[in-house]
Amino acid sequence: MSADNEVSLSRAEAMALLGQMILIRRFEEKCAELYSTQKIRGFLHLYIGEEANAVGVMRALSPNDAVVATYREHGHALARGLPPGEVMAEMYGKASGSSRGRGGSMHIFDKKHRFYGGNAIVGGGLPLAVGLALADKMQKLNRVTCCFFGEGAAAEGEFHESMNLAALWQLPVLFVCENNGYAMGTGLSRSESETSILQHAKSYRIAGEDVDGMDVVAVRAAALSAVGAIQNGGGPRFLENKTYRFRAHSMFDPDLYRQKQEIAQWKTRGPVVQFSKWVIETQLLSQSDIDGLEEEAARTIDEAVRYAEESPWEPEEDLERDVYTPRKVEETAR
Amino acid sequence: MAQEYEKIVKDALLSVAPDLEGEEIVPDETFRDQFEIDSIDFLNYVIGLSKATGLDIPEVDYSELESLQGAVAYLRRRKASMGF
Amino acid sequence: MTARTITYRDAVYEALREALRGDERVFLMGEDVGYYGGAYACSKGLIQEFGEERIRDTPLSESGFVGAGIGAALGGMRPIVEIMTVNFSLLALDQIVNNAATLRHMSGGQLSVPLVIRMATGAGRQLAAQHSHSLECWFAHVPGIKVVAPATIEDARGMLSTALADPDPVIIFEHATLYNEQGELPETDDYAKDIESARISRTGGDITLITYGGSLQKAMAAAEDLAKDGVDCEVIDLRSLRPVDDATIMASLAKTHRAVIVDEGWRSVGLAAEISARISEQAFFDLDGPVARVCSAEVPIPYPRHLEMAATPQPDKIAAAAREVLRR
Amino acid sequence: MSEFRMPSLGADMESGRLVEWLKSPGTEVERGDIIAVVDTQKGAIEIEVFEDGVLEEILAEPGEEIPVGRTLAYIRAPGEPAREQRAAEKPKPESEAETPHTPSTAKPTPSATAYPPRTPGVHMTPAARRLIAEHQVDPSTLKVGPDGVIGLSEVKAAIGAAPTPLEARPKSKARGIDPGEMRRAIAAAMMRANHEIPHYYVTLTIDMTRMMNWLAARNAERAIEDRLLYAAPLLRAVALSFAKFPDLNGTLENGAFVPADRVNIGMAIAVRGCGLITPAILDADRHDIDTLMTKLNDLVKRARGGGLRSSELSMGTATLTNLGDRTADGLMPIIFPPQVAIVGCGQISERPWVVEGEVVARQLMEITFAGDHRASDGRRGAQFLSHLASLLGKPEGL
Repeated sequence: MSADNEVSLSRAEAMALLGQMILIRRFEEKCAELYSTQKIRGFLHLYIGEEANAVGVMRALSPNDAVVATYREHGHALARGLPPGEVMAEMYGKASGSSRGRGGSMHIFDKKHRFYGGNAIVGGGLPLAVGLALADKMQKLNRVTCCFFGEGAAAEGEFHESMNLAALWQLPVLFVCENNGYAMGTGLSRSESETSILQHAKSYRIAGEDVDGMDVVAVRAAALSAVGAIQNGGGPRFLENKTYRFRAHSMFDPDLYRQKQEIAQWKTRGPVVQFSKWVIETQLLSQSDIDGLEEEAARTIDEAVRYAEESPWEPEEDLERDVYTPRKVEETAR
Repeated sequence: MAQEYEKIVKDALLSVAPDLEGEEIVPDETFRDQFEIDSIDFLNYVIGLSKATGLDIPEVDYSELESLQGAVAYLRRRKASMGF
Repeated sequence: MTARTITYRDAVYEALREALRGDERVFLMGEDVGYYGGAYACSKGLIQEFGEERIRDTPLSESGFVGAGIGAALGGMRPIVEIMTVNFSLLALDQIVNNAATLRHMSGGQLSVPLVIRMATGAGRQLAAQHSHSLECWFAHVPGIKVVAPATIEDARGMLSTALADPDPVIIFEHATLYNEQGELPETDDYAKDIESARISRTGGDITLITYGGSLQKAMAAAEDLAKDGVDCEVIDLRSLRPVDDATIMASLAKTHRAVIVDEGWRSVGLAAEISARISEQAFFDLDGPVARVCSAEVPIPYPRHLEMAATPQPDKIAAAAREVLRR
Repeated sequence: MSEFRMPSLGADMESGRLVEWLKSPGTEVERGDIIAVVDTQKGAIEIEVFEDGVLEEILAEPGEEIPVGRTLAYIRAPGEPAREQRAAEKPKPESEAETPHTPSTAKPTPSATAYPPRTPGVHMTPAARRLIAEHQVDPSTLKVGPDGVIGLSEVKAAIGAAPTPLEARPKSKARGIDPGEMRRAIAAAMMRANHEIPHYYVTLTIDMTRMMNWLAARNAERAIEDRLLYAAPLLRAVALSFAKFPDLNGTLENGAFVPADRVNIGMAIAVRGCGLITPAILDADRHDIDTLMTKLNDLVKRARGGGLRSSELSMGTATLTNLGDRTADGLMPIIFPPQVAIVGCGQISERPWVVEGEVVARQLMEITFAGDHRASDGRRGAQFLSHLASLLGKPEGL
């Protein structure tokens, strides 16, 4: 968070950025607690420490742009504007969840927000994003598709095939690689011969830049310029956001492969800590503003948990609903 | 007394061929002609008569027991000779 | 004979360790099999004992490292490739079907692919559709590979060495819910188990329950339940999904005249469909009723527990199917 | 006071071993603090507390294996009075903690084999068809099950075989066999056998005088219930003959003769009003005459009482049919498929016979051997009869 950053930020923008990051941080902490009491089951991958990426990039997207994410997508969903209650209900597996409770933590979808979901298969979302962008281009719709993925995906064939197609057909897609240094239990240096993912993208002639993924203002700025370039027909863009997850890969991971001091050291530059300090120093916001954002986040999360707790389970009779599109098109009641 | 012997003969016959319950028995016609009684049935019928009356019936007498009338007459004769 | 109580996971670990110690050409390759100790902790400690050369962590490149495993087998090694779960094997299907299964035949018998692939499979842990597949039948469809499903501690311990000794590719499916299961492993100096015959897990005379892998315990539970009202079930653990041990199945049908097949895959075009077709071809005149199939509902497996249970075979459904076949 | 429980740390984690406490009782804790370390299959994991307060009391000791959901410690909320006396805390049952209020799946599951209803009409299972063929039961006589199916249970009920434990015991008629049904079943089987099997016949008249005198002498010394009928020694002689001619004792299976390793003689027994049924006396060649007499008696009773065993009805290797006295001199018997031979005996009657050049009255019996030409030929049948005649000629040797 360089002090001489001349990017001017309105008070409202700062409130939005910090408010969303705090909401995501507290939401994820609540999820960890709910997982330990078995309210949330299956796998749970937390976004704590990486909030700046989703929040910063989403500020550059418009409502009719599309978003494709991964199994670590709670933060992206909240930053994209999905109702926290529905996201929490989905984590519980309740029928009122974003995906009717069927997807759980790794599969949050919301068509109204063009949020094309989480995906539990590493790299699985990249070809989808390329396809969404191809459709926009063919229909001459001036829209952007933003695809989030982790650096682990760079080892998958789908990453390279998608990069090539996007570049070859000059598609309006923004690739955002959230490089948190570890693909599950394997550090980047032990899985990639070329550890710069941006370098991979450049080999497919895709323009992009390295971004400090802990600095929400820097992320936001990089995203705005990339989206701008895409919108005036510049073809795909690539951001490699260096970031760090403060928690293990998932809930059932003793995290033995990372040194304790490394984690502690990154925490000092945590996105919330860093931005809070900056807005206070630049008097953009006051401590009471920040306290207010914390209270609002706490209220929102309590409300979301209550909504999830009281939501019904999907009845067994509906098990086979929506496997195929029903013959006569009737609105599938939310 | 004749009724008593007649009942003994009918009971012995029914024990071997329960399905003849209620069938009309022509007294002077052999059971084999009326009811398809085979040699095993006949042997068991004779054993029944012997048990019911306590008489030991030699094989040579079997032919007298082949009809209701004959059997009753035989029993009466054997019992008479025993001073009944 | 002494026996030890160990978990299915321990059995897999011991088999891996024995294979690695027994043959220098054997090495283990897969995502997080090394320092992480394996997604299901089956290879914990191996990298400390055998080093990074023979316990190889791979990037997330299933097609890449499975293909590399095939290549290494061609090159004289005896690789054990771990695909974390069958869900990720879809990315390596081309290598398995078009290379591993095909090279020997297509090369006119010159090339041999002595490769073992291990994968976790099945639902039951609320991991939702993309992480809960049971696709054994896709691989059992392909000539050129063998497919086995160790359902017991003894098989988890004994099948690997036989598979490694096989000159052709063998795929071992380990149901994800079995790793924590505990059981008796009798002490012996040769744990090797054959990988082509079925096993009668429970003898009985009234109806035959045919199943494999993660569904065996459910079928046994259904058999106990049915025993309460006088139905004497025979339970067959297929153990091998390719080739299928027809003889054991048909011999049982000759005795019981009735069959229920339990298969966690989907009903349509599934493994149960194959077994049912074989029964109607070979034991038709023994049948006293249609062969029943208890499979997963034809839906992507949902996340909530009660829907996952509703969607997958359970003992009560198996017992209900058996009662229907028995016309009771 | 809130309970701090063993957290679930993974989809398939059922319990964890407490390694160490990182906070001691009485110390302050804050949301997010690491309070203890737990060992799992994957290694040691630090567990955090989710509310502020004071660690009041620790319930679990390091080294203990603790199921997920069990209480590990108590945390007193800030400002809450310390509890002097604490009611004995019953650990919460795991199951309740494990799956909070998921709806019970008690709803009846749809039928596991829900198929569209079968085409209307009566359906017979393949196994039922085979049993019917084996026991020459006329299908049209069989009762249909409540579900419109004729299965093994229906056929077994009809042939009186011991029902498998499964089927409810069929409502037994006076004698368990419906005469009309049997009549039609026998007719169908005979028709098929006669049509399919190329029979050949050989006959021989046998002097039974020595046998009858031998029997009379035996019976004279015996109590009435132990007396023998000639059917018993006749059966023994026939059984011994089939033992001597294994190529006539067995079955024809898809065109090939399969010799039987036992001699099970099917006895043709008349069931009044219904006709003939041929249950077998198993290993007839191994029993003496007295045993055979008892077995014969028992078989006749059970045949008429509907209590025959399916093995008796399906394991015959050859058949003996004996008209008995005061019937007819001879008969041309029909083989019971899948067997390949049958011996038919006429009545024993007094007729002129030449003995050492003189014509004398002798008790004669005409025996006809019928064979399946696919398995043997007339010459073999004739050799069988002459051997049988020699056995019957020396009753004391049986």
